Amino acid sequence: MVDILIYIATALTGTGLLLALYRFLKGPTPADRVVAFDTLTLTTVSLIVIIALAEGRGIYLDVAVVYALLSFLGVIAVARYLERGF
Amino acid sequence: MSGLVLALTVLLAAAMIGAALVAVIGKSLPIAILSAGLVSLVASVLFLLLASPDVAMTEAAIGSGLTTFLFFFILGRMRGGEHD
Amino acid sequence: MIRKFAAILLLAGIASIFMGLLFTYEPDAELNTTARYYAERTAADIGATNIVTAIVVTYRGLDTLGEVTVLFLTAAIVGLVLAHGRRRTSDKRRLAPVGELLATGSRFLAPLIILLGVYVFANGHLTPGGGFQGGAIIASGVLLILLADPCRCLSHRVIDTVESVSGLFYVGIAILGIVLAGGFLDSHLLPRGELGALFSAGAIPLIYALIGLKVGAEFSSILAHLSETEEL
Amino acid sequence: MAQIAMAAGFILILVGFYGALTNRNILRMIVAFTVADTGVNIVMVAVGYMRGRTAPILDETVPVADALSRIIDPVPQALVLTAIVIGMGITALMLAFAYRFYEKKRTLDITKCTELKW
Repeated sequence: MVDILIYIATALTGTGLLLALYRFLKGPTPADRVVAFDTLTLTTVSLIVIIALAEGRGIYLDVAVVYALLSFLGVIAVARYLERGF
Repeated sequence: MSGLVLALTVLLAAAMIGAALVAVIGKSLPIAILSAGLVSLVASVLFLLLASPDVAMTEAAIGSGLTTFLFFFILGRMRGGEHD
Repeated sequence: MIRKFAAILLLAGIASIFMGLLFTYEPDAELNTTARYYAERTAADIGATNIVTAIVVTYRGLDTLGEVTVLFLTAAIVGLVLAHGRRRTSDKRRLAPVGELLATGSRFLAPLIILLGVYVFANGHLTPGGGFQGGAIIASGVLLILLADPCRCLSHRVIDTVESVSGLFYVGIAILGIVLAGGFLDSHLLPRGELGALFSAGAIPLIYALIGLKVGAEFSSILAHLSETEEL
Repeated sequence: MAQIAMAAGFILILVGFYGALTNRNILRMIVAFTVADTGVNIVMVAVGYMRGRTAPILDETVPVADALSRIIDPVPQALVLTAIVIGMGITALMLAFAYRFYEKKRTLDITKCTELKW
């Protein structure tokens, strides 16, 4: 049962990764790509959690915590650059 | 589970190579920098799949956070230079 | 055009070497001798559950000391390169104002990020993470503070003091290891403790905390130097 | 699986070298170098991976007694840890030099740097 759930979750997350990647590669404006990047970081956090669940190692979750708390920094950097800040 | 891990590895490797190609031959410099950040991002998940959480955490904190940031800092200081 | 052709020719040569490496690669079925030593002896000898930490801090501690030194040199050279020719005339740079969201959010998030950094290097011997990761996370927190208020000049004196004091203590503990324990950077300075407890693994938590502070201060100093440059 | 990751790492190294060799903008060369850096790290971690084993961290799922048969080689991981941190330092250094170059020349084009050419 849990196995099936993990398979479904991985399929969904992988689809999300591919869709966001398509937008990142194609996206006409920089804003599109930045939003796609943000979506990709969030998808990555859920992928890390799924891997921790599939491998049965709870300690992998630390990596997800670090990502969840730091991932927005890159987006802020681009946003400040685009509005001619710094 | 091994089929799942294999499929995930192939997906991540393809995503990483695509992002690397954009980083190297893309037209716009900010997008290239962002793609390099994306390479680090995907690479850290790959490190986790390769059973090395220490390296994954380092790559998460340094590769995709601080390095991307340093590039945009410098790029913001040199407006106009990115078209050379 | 010739340039591109030459580059592709060179890369084809490198690629052929890589192909040879890739197709003759056979993964080991067993741990090699060094890894077996580490896997068998770490829990009993060092008392750390994270074997990578045991290698980085104790078994190959001298390498880590060298690495921290290289990082210090990098920070110093960045400061030297960027400080040259800096003008102090335009104190108030014209900048786009920081939004309300970023200003308030950073005041809320920066302490949390720094706390996470401390958690990561305090638990370096038990969970993934350690001094280098914790230091990078602390530097990210400093970065958020810098971003929210670009006109604020971070105090270089505080950063330099933290950096030198933690470096001095690191070398001091390493030399104490010669006197009180088995050798330079030996972690048996403090009692080994119970496997898996927060205060265990001898001096490893202490050394990793000092490394974390030092690395965080070095990264922060690089960031502060870069943020004080002027727009060209 | 280790082979796939290793192949991806090798391709990243090649892509990074290609970018560093053909681009003329310094910042683009630095970006290409970071890509190649990531590739090297992936190859090194993939060398240490072993099939069916898990991370070298002991806890209730990997007790001390069967650590020998359950964990992967920890030495490459310790090396890569070092390599990533130093890589970030080198990137910062290259960026600082790029800044100075732009301050002097007002351009990022490497072919405009002709002092030592003859």
